[in-house]
Amino acid sequence: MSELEIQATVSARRPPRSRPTAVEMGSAVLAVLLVTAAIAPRLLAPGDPLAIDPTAAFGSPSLAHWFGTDESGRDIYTRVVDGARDSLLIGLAATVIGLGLGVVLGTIAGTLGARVDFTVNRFLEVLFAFPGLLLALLFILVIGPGPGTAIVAVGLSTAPGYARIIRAQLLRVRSSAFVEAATVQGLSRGRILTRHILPNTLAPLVVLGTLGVGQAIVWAAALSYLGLGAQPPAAEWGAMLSAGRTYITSAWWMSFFPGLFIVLTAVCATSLGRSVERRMRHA
Amino acid sequence: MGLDVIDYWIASNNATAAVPEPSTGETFLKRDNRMPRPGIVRSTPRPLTVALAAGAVALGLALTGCTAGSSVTGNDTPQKGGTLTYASGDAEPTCLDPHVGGNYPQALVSSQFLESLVSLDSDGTVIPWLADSWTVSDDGLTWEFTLRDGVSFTDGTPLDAAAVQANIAHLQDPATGSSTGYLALAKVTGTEAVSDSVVRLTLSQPDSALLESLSQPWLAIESATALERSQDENCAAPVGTGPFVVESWAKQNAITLVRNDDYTSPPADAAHEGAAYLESITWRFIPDSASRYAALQAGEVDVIDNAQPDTIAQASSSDSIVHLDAPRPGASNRIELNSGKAPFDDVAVREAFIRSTDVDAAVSSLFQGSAERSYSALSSVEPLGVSRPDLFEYDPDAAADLLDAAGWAEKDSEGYRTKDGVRLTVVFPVSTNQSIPAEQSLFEQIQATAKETGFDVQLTKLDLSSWYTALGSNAYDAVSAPYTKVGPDVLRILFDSSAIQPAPSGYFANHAQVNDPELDSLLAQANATNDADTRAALYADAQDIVLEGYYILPLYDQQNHFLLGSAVQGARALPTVSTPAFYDAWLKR
Amino acid sequence: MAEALTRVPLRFVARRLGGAVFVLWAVATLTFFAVRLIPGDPAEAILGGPGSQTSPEALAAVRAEYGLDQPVFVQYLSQLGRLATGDLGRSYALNMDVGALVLSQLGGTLLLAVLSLAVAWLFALLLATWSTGRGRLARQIGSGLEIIAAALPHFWLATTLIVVFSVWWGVLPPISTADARGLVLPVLTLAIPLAGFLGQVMRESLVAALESPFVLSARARGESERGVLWRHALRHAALPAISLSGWAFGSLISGAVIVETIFARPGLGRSLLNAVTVRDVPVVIGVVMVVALVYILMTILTDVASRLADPRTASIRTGAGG
Amino acid sequence: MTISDRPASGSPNASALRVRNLRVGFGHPGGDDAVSGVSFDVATGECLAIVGESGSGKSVTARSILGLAGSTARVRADELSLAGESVLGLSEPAWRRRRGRDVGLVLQDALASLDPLRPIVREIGDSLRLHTDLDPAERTRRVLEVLEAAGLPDPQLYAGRRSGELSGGQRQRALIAAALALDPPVLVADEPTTALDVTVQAQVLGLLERVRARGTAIVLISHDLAVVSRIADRIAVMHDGRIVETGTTNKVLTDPRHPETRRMLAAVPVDKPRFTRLAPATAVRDAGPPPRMTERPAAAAVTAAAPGPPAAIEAIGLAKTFRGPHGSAHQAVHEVSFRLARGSTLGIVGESGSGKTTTARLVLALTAPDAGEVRLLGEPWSALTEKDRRARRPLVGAIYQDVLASFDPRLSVREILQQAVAGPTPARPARTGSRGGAAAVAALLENVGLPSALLERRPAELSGGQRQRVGIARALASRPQVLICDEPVSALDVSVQAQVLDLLDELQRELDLSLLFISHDLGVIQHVSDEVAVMHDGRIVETGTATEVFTAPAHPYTRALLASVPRLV
Repeated sequence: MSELEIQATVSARRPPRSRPTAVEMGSAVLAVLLVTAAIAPRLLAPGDPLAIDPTAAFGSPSLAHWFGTDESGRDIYTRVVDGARDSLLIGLAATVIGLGLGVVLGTIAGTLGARVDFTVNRFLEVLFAFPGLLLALLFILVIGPGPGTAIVAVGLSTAPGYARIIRAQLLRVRSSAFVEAATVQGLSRGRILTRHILPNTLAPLVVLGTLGVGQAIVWAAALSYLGLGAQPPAAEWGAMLSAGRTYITSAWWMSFFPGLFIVLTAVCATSLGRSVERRMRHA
Repeated sequence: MGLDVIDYWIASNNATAAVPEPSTGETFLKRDNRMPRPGIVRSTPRPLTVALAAGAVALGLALTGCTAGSSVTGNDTPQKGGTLTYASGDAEPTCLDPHVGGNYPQALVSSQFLESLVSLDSDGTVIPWLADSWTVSDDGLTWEFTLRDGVSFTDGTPLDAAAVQANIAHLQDPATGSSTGYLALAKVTGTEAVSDSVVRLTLSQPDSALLESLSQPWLAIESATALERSQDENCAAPVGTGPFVVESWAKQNAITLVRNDDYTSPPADAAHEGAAYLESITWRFIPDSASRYAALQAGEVDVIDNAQPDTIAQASSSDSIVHLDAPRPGASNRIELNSGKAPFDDVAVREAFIRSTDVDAAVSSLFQGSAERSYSALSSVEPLGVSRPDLFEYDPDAAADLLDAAGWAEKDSEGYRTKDGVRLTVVFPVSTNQSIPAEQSLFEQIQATAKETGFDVQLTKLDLSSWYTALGSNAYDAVSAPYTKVGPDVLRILFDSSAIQPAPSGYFANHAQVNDPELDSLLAQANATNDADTRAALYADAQDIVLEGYYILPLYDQQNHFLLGSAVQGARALPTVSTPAFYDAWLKR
Repeated sequence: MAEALTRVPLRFVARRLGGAVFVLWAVATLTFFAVRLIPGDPAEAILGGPGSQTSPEALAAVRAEYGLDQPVFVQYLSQLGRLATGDLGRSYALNMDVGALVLSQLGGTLLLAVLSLAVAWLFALLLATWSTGRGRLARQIGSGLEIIAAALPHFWLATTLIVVFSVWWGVLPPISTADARGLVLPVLTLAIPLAGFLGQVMRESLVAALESPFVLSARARGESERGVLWRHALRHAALPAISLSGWAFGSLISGAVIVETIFARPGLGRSLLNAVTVRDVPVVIGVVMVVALVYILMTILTDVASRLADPRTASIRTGAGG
Repeated sequence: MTISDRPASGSPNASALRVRNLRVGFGHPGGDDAVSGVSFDVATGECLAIVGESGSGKSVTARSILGLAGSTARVRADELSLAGESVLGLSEPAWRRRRGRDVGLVLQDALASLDPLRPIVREIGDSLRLHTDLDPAERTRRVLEVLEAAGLPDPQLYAGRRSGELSGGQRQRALIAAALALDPPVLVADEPTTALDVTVQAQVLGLLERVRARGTAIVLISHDLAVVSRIADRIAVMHDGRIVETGTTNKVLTDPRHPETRRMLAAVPVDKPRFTRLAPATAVRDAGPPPRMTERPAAAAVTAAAPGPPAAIEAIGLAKTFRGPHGSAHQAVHEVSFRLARGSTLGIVGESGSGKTTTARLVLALTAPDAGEVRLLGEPWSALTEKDRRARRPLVGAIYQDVLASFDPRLSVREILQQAVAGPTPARPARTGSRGGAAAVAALLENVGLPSALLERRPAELSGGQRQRVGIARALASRPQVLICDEPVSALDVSVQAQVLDLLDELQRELDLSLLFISHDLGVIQHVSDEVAVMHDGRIVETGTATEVFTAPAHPYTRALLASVPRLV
């Protein structure tokens, strides 16, 4: 079981609730802000995230610098806003890779017969024996560190989880009563696959993807934190947090705000994913 | 990541490239005390030497050991007993015997239980340690060391000529896998036990750096009996003559060192005689700098190394933490510009780059007073260092003119200069293992200021092996690599043209790819002469060539800061490679 | 129905152990061939990396010593043979037996993981029991706390805990100590996010159980709310969390990479990170193998526990992946 | 020990339970009450049945008696007393002391009503633990006694098992035993026999009868008049939160006053001759001529050449064995042969596990038989490959028990029906064929009596009856000749069941359909079938016309089944 599977299981059990909760409302607002930051960071923070000002280094949060300044006098608020693009992009790209691999593996396992299913399953089992970060570290060991590697590594280590959810979903849909009903109606296997099985299998991927982006951002940040991710002076949150940690005893804001936004983004993604899922279920 | 500083002490493969030049006389070097030596700094942000009572400095052939003053800062009477906990941010050594390999983390810990034939005092003068005295023949090819009387290794075997022979053989045995010590002894071709207490070394060529080399912890003298054990055993618990003994080593956790009650061989500049005050030392490895400092604050540890600039600044305003600034010898920390390929094959572009980087402002803001800007190729503790502030002034206008003249007049849409459609790009791989965070931030600021002039500095953080690979494949325009060695001979390792070509292993030290026959010749002569003034002059000329050629952008000394809990008294850094020494230390609790 | 009496048949355990051997073999094979792809000469890595002095003779000697001059397939077979006898080889960088290294580091990591798992369980249970049956607001607070906890990155949480508990308040050491105090912050760091995950699962099934007819029946018998919770609902809430514990253990070992480094604890995670940084392939393989083994054993254990706890588990999910 | 007769405490007609003007509301105060003004008494040794459709408020009433209407419920009453003591406004701890001791509760689904993780000895023993000082050994002994009294033979064998390891009947007995452990004077039984097989249902009713006979007051909640009529002394009919009619069982059954009561009585299919309407006409569908559905698929013509009218479905020697995960084999169907004559209805009746559903799947060719063959309209059917069969699939429609699950959750009613109209090989995508498709969809919807306003809804948003109508409409879309109905009404209330049965009946006559009707409910089978096959343990033990089978059963099993059928007395 993976974090995603937990998230998926949890949301499946959640009772319907039509009125959006405070968390959902907050998440929606935050999501709009994050996407704005990613697309047009200058709208939210007009400054230059790379502009150094050594004389203003280590400034604590103030009216001029809401989140304080870093060791080079850069404005942390501007950098956090600017970092949304990189962090979201990394999260999205890793999720797309993980989800893509998961879809391929899961669909292969779920459609190509028992023997293929068995083989893919064993393969997934083996991948599962490398818990999360281990798989990512091993991949980085082989390919070498860097932002691209980090994305692929995170994607790769989430893929088995996706694959298993997709396979299970595929099998559930395939053996569902409505697929039987379609058979009784005389629909061909191909039409059943394309009209019923695949849409019903893949629709939850939107939810999975949303849930996954949050986790992927946390993971990618962990790799950046270990020095295996984004490159300077990129304002990627994990890298900022890692850099800020050095000064934790004298300038807590340097690591606090990037970390806060990693957490907020993950919370936002989880909460939105669940609410989308609920609404899809009851649409 | 947590491994803030892993200063792998890297050995060059080019040490043997010396110009044969017979030298005469056996003058030992005495220099002016231009720069402060490592000293204790209490509650002040600026390095300040305190109570440096220089001991007698021995000159000439016959030399007797003297007790030097020490840098004890407390006024109280030393108390015996107690366990000092030391927290190292350096990588945990893989072998405690510094003969094997030979890097700085090994030097840090082995200084507590191993001792060398000679040491340096705070002026950089060679002083006796395990060797009471030494002579050198006129041709500089034969050295005789007279060993101190009554010294035993902690396994009970005596320190004698045979033991020294065994150590040199051990260092020169390829099976040992020594790199640092092996290089330092490159010119030593034979050893002979003249008597029990006199050992003779025969050299193939004169080596003015021999005594400095022998003072390094990587050439410490170990028990011959112990060296005969398997390498695994020897790595786990080397046996020396030092004030402490390795009791146990729990990997990735701590090394436990206990007092050697029979200790008799303090260096000439130690503060007391007899056994150490401390009962034991717990030597821990805490890679995360924030945790390390927090542990010191919380009183969980007594001493930390690799202190970060902000914590040093904090410590200076705190009564409970004392700062010990001990810059390492050898090269200064500098950015080397790859003159072997475009764009830095053009001296004007190199100068333009140097002129367009505002290092002073960055150093003062990032290091908060804990580091002083360097304008020299050598560490400030190297007496022969030449400092040329005039060459490194921040002058973006001059830089722009230089670039315009050099053909980099166009600017692209992002504001970077171009020439024939090629962007003025500086690829700058950064080893996360060798550059502390503040230094990485410094590079980012250099990146930002250089951008204003039109340089596209591309910083890439790499782990050590990827970084080596980038260097080996000449895929860099600028790089910063630390190099620690006692004495100015380090210049030969870093700038001799023979050090451009990678060795079969891929490593080379001349990252600036300086290829200047005149420089090669100056360095070879300096290595071969035993005349102090000649040597100093030769090294001064050599440094001028390097600095005026804008091959390097000096930053500051190799940072080596220790923070001590207020209970720790009498600790100091050894003047050789600035490793901490706890022989005189005691705990005032 | 008689099958239920032999809920954990030996055959089941045997089949799972067989599966475990397969997975270990596959892990070994995968890592063996993966590390072939690492650029650079392993012999150089053994001799201390590209920065060290390596003569062709020394390289040749090392290649012969480590069997690197053999064809890949022969190396693979001999590696398998060694692994089968429990020999994990020799570290390139640490100059010691990987088996001995891993053994010396395993205890610390296991202690950390087991304690964290227990504490996470405790937190999740407390939060789940507190937030159910207290109305919509409590439920939302509980659920919000769980989502936030689950989103906390270990490295950030560790830093925050150190700042608060060690730097500001000075009550807990930021590093490992000989006594148990040094365990508190690392365990909290690992347990809090995990408690978020476990709590989500637990609370949802707790709510489901509390709304189920058997709870109504119990209430109709005069059972108190506490009795309903402890005798009925919590067991049901625990079931999914039990089957998650295998996964949780894996994620804890992942987390140990960061936590052990920050808190200066000896352990497998720190060994792995060091080994990856210096490309110490045998240590990487050794740690991966041991982690895989521990993970598989944990999954089998949790499956057996699930089976014991829940007689309805007619057929256990197949696969060591749990 | 057996359950002893209750010592006569007070007069024989003493009111064990008295409810006056009970009002229960949920949500906003001032909103509609789920129960408004319900009053009744139950005397010692009396059984009062509260009967009503889903949502009539009967369960809320029942739970209010135990103070279990839920934390969000606002319960008010003029009087609510158990054994003469008012329980109105009791604190929760005070309620707890009474529950189980003064009043017991039996719920519908025994599988879910006993904690599946605990052995039943513990579940039953809980009442004793909570209300007595008995030590564990004594409790166990008492539990065994109660289990035995509840008619569970060999209680020692079963006491250690959990609910999942018991059969349906055993479970229900255990549940009743749990409620009776302390012999409470009042027992509330909420749909205690729903979803049980008839024979088990009869046994459970018998047990309740015995409980009543020795002096316990029983409140029996059900939607099925026939079930309660057997043991209820009096019946209260609930509708929209009120009791619309009360009276002795005999009076209510023979002389119903309220239209709701009459409707419920009419809806009971048992002993109603075939083609009798069970529901008022307006409830089925709007009046008006049924749309003409004259064209038949060409496949029907092929059968013309066969000598004599071929059977719509002919099953010959069907057998099917399933392999369990551990190599165990379960033979679901043995040697099953039957013949469904064209235009008629064949009812297959049997209890759970008798092989009915497997038979349905074999007939639908969703499962291949191990032996034997199914022929459709005289042509091979099960022997065909799926590819060949596909063209003939439109001849066979299917209606399912869990109709909601048989709809793709992504599709609206319109899309479901469009797809069904388009058939297996649409000449063009359904989108472009909207005109012809839309007309056909509208006709189908009208046919099953659904308003077109429902077209854009998804099945999940419909009521149970509406869903089943959509299911029927879908089955009819391909203009089939044969309909396979697998428990089509089992999940429905009796009154909705009546409407659906009426609809099927009408459609059969209009469209000349042949129906294979599978159910566990003998009443339904008796009402809808021309011929009946009784299945038991995977075999057909008896076949015949409905009249033959129901009036003169030949096989002992059939006789046992018939004896168990709840009838309106």
